[in-house]
Amino acid sequence: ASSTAEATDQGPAEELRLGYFANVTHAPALVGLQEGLLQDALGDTKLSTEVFNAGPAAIEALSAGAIDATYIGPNPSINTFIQSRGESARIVAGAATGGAALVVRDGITSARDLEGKTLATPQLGNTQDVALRGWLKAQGFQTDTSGGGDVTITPTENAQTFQLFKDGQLDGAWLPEPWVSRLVVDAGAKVLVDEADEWPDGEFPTTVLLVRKEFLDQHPETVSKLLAGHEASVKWIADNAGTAASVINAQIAADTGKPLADAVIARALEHVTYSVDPHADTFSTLVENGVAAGTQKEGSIEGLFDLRLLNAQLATSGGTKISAAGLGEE
Amino acid sequence: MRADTTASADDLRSLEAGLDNLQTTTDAGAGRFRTFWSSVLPPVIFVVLLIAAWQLYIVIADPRPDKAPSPADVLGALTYAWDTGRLQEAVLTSLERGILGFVIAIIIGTPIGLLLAEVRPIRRAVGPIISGLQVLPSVAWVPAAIIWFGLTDATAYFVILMGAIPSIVNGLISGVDQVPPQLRRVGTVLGASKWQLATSVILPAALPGYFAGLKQGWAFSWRSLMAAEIITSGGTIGFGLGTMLQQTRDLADLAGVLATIVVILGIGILIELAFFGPIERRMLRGRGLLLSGGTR
Amino acid sequence: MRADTTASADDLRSLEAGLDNLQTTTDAGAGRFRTFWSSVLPPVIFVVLLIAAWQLYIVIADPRPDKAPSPADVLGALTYAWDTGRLQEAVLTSLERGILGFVIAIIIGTPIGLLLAEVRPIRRAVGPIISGLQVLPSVAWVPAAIIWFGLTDATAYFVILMGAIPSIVNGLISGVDQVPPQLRRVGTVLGASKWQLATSVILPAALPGYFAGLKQGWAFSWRSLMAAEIITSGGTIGFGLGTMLQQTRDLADLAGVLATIVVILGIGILIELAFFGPIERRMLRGRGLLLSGGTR
Amino acid sequence: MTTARIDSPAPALSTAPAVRIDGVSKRFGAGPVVLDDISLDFAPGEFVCLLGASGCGKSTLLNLIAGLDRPTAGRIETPAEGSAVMFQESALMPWLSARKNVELALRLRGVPRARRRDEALGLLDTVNLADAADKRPHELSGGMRQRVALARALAQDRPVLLMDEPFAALDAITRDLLHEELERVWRTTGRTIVFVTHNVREAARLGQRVVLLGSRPGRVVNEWRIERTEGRRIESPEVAALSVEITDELRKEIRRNAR
Amino acid sequence: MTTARIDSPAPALSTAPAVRIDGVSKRFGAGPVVLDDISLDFAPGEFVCLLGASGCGKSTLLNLIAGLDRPTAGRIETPAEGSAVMFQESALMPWLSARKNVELALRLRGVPRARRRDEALGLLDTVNLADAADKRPHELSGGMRQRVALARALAQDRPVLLMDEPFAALDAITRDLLHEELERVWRTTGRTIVFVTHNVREAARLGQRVVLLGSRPGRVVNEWRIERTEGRRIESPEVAALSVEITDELRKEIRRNAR
Ligand SMILES: Nc1ncnc2c1ncn2[C@@H]1O[C@H](COP(=O)(O)OP(=O)(O)OP(=O)(O)O)[C@@H](O)[C@H]1O
Ligand SMILES: Nc1ncnc2c1ncn2[C@@H]1O[C@H](COP(=O)(O)OP(=O)(O)OP(=O)(O)O)[C@@H](O)[C@H]1O
Ligand SMILES: [Mg+2]
Ligand SMILES: [Mg+2]
Repeated sequence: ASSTAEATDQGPAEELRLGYFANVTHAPALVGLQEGLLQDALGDTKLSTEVFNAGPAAIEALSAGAIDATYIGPNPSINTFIQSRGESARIVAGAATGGAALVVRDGITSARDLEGKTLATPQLGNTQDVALRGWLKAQGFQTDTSGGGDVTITPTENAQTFQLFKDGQLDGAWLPEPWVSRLVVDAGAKVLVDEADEWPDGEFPTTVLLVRKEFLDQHPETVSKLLAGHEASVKWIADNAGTAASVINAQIAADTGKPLADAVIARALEHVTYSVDPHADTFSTLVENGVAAGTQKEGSIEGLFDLRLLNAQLATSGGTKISAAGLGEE
Repeated sequence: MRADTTASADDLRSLEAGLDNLQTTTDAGAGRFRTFWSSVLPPVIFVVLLIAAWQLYIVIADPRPDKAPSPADVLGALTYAWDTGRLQEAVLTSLERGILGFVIAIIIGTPIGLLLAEVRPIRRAVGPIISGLQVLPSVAWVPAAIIWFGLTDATAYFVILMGAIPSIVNGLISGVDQVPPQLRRVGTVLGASKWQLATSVILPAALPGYFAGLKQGWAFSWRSLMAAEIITSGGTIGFGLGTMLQQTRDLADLAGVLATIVVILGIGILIELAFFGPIERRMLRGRGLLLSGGTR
Repeated sequence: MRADTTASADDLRSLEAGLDNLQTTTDAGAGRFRTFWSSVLPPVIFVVLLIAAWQLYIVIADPRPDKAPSPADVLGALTYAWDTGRLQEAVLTSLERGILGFVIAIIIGTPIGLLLAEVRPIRRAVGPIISGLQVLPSVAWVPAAIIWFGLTDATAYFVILMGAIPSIVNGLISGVDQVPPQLRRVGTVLGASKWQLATSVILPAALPGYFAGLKQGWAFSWRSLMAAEIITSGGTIGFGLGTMLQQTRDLADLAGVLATIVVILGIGILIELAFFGPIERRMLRGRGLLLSGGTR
Repeated sequence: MTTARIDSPAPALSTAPAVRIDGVSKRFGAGPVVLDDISLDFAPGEFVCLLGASGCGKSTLLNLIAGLDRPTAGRIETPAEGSAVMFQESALMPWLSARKNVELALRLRGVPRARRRDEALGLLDTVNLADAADKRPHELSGGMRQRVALARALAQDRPVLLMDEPFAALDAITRDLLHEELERVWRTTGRTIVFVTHNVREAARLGQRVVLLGSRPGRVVNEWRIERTEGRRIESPEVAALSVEITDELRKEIRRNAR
Repeated sequence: MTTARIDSPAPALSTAPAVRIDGVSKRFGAGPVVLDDISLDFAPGEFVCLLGASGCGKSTLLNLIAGLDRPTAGRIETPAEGSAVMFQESALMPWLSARKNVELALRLRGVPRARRRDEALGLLDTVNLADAADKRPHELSGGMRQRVALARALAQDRPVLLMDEPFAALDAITRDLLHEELERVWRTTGRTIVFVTHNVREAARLGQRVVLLGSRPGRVVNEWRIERTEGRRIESPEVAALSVEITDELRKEIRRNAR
């Protein structure tokens, strides 16, 4: 584990390759690109981007060295950190919190009604998948990762889930935005559980900014600039609540060829909060939930966070220092 | 000189017996056990060496475990999957699907093959299409099948059928084609009716080709199934080996991925060795088509 | 009666000439054109009938167009993909990858095959492993390859190589095995050195088997590539036919899916017909291994 | 011996011929004429050898007699029961033992199941193969296989036995033995045998009558009758003398095709 | 004719033998003894036929002489240049034309490229195949293929020619012709020829000397020398007489193996 000796600072990188999803929960990336905030902050470093549909693909790209940083959910971040024994990546900032919910079809009004039903999640072991498994367990249901148990959980790609739900082949799904809103607005689904209700203060991480460890070691200056752009984006969203929806939608349309319906994006934005705080204190719970759900190997996430650059950034801009909750550098 | 010109019947008998003895050598299949060892041992040693080299690399280079897990990690992933029961479930589900799909493919493919082999005009028209379908990767059917059948088992079965049926049909056709015309003529000369000709001569004679087609059909079934399971994970589709592969990938669990690959490979080899191998060897040996010994 | 007992040399010459004439029949390959038509026309008619039946079904049953598009819809999807340039791009990308991967597989597989064919101990140890790898669906490598190489072209190439190399190696081995031992002995008797024996006798004699291996290797390359492209769509991986298939599926565009399947099938048949077919036929005909006529 | 030998040089016209070939011609599709106006009568119990160079149409003529093909012109009359045929390759079913191969012929002839086994063993014994009854064809030598094929042909119990170069693929020692075997069978069963070969000595050794066919098109060129057929061996001087005569004629025919 | 014929019944002991086989035995692995203490001398220019039943070890002995295998015991002396070999199957390279097949032998002998073509055509002409020089093996009849194989063997230009049943797979007419062809070649080139066969008449027709091998184990059983070898044909009475004698001896050998 020590063979990859501490790489030294090599100054600013020529290029930063950034990954993100064309999703409302990744709005800081979308806005940063659409408004040019990220490139402005990076200066001479060229920004190139890559759009992913799911966490694993982004992690694989990061591991293979095809990208340097990516917006991603907390669980895939935990996963790669544990699998690589801390050698793959670091979380350098938070991006979004909230914006996930269990939506179900008409007629299901309580947890009791879920017995024998089939629910979807975006991906085995992703943030929502773990949340659903944890929640079901708390409700006294048995589940397992191979589709057995009292409630069947079937990890299914979001677009497919939408289709299957409309066709009546699924009874519900624990999804991130904007899919919650799409199911609610376009498919008549009802929110049974808002994930925010499951966490103290209603705050839980949905998206974080993850950087390849090697890149972080070699080009801290570039990562710093990226963080500046990221912070600017988050700030921009807070400051432009009126136009944020259309800017986000413009980038989504550019990446996927299809904008979201106005009602969908409006509803989605109501449920997501954007912040640079990764809520490090919740990560131990996330790991416990993952291990309990059987989607996570046991392992230490000590060192997952490297918030030094972010805190330095915040110090200059007058923000409050963010804690790594003992899981890394501050 | 003229004395023994007309060999008496007895004389002829003893001469023929002598010649028969000289011309047939009954080499006993001794050393079967030795052949077994000499054919099984070297690859086993090779695999062990390979694993040792792998372990050595891990110890010396100490690479990131999520990019290059050690043999022990893979074994651990395997036992973990076994302990949680996921492995057993995946193997059973996949085998059940594979075998059921294969059986359906046989039931559908055999009559089609017979029809094509025996009715010229149909064969001319349909034969090239079937051969063409063999060229099409059956994985290409997966997206269409998902649209038609959703993420259900029907998709898996459809893809298996599209993969296996052309092989079985073509195997039967080439089996019938390879029936020596001499045998057909003997059948006719012996006074066989059309039906007797088919059941007593052509079908048994076509068996080796048919069986080769079945074997290939199974390989295609298994391949197609894995592809279908990987691509269609989700929905109401059951949990098979392909799904397991996809899930371990999603968890960035390379040890689990490699463990699953080992299981898929193992099942492939096992079915080949334990099912098709003995049947084929018996059939070929019964017809003298198998050279004794040999490396295969 | 004793007069011509000692046939003069001239006498012998004319006798032999007569016998040679009687025993060699030079049946001209006339009617090639006719064979072409009688082998191409029936399947074409069959396909046309199939399309007509499909269209008729659409007209009569009027099913949901997203579940059963009409032939015209599929044609429309095809021309649309052509007009937007996506079709050309996908075909070119996939073909480039397939061919490049196949060439790399040949370059890697050929020396391995030669080594295994000629060096007994290595063959004993490694041969069964290579055969075993042939049983493993190469699609099973996709998840591992993605973890190693991410969603890049390297993944596609890796999967192609894992699919094609075992076929090529096994083809070469079985080609060398099928070299009649008589030919080797003739080579030795003629005084060939080890090198001359290999280049002048064994390699040319093993060519048909090797070529069959190449053909199968190509089929595996193409299959594996399609599987890899479907599964790994996204990332920096180029836009190939598999990606196109996956994208049309994501758009629930069944007409587009079917159009892409038709293109994949068409390319498979084309390469078989236009590349492997003629080379193989020429090689086999040159060795008298091809029965003139016949349906294949 | 219950033979029905005809020692007179001309066939006894009082009995109807077993096979009558009357002005038979044959061409395949648009190809050249293979057989041209052939007329031959084979008397019951006669042993006829058809001799000719490669491709002269011997097999074609035999197939016509066997009813496996139809002549382009002319008529062929054969016994109603049809004829048994033996080919150059034994054409045994490779998945059946020697006995089962013979039993197949019995079954297709309609012999009831209960009697088949014994009858098959009896027939295999006539060709000295009772010991090898349970062996598969690939476990038998070439000569043994042809003897099984002979037993199978006898199992058909037809008055005419057609043989298309049955011994051509055998080694010389085995062939000589099978000549003696075949002669014995012929004498004990009294079958009409039509035997195709391009071995002049074989024809002179076996036949009561040797018919030489010319090539391109196949026509009857000449015919020889042997009066004393008992006690012949392939080295016998009378066989040698006849061979020289036939060989000369045959070589003339071959030379005709030199250009 | 520049022949080196030896008409005396015993080989001229004044000249050293072309091939000397001295107490040779052979067994394969742990199998039974195939050849048992065989001693034979072949004089230069001699035409020797090795005769024996199937599996008696004829091919094994020939392979030993050719140097393709080594004896278990005993010594074999052959000319330093080695020997040319012809097999039952012509074993022509199927991808090369008749001429190229012969040229391959010339190339491997070291003949410079410029001379190969003419020399190959000349050799093909000796076997009357100049017209078929550009045909591939599969376009040739069996007899033509064996003649190409003969031309190829001659191209090796070795003093000894070993032939393992070269004509066994041919039809009788072709075989008779090739006997005459081979005799002509022998007389014009003066090679030492060792010819393996199980056809008694073939041996009696071709050989100056016929060596009969017994079976299990292979031993020299008897030997015949023919004094007048010119003008023989396979129907000649002297060939027939010798055949009868050899056949009787051979049959005795075979009967010995009846149980
Ligand atoms: N089914 C067929 N279609 C076309 N031509 C044929 C067919 N069968 C035979 N011939 C031709 O008819 C001629 C005679 O063939 P046949 O087999 O009867 O000769 P054969 O005398 O038996 O020769 P061999 O001694 O080589 O067996 C040959 O020129 C052959 O090419
Ligand atoms: N490579 C080998 N390994 C083991 N046994 C062998 C080998 N080659 C030949 N034999 C055995 O040696 C004996 C003699 O074989 P060989 O081929 O020399 O006989 P042959 O006289 O040439 O027979 P044929 O006339 O059938 O060609 C046979 O019993 C055969 O089984
Ligand atoms: Mg014939
Ligand atoms: Mg031999």
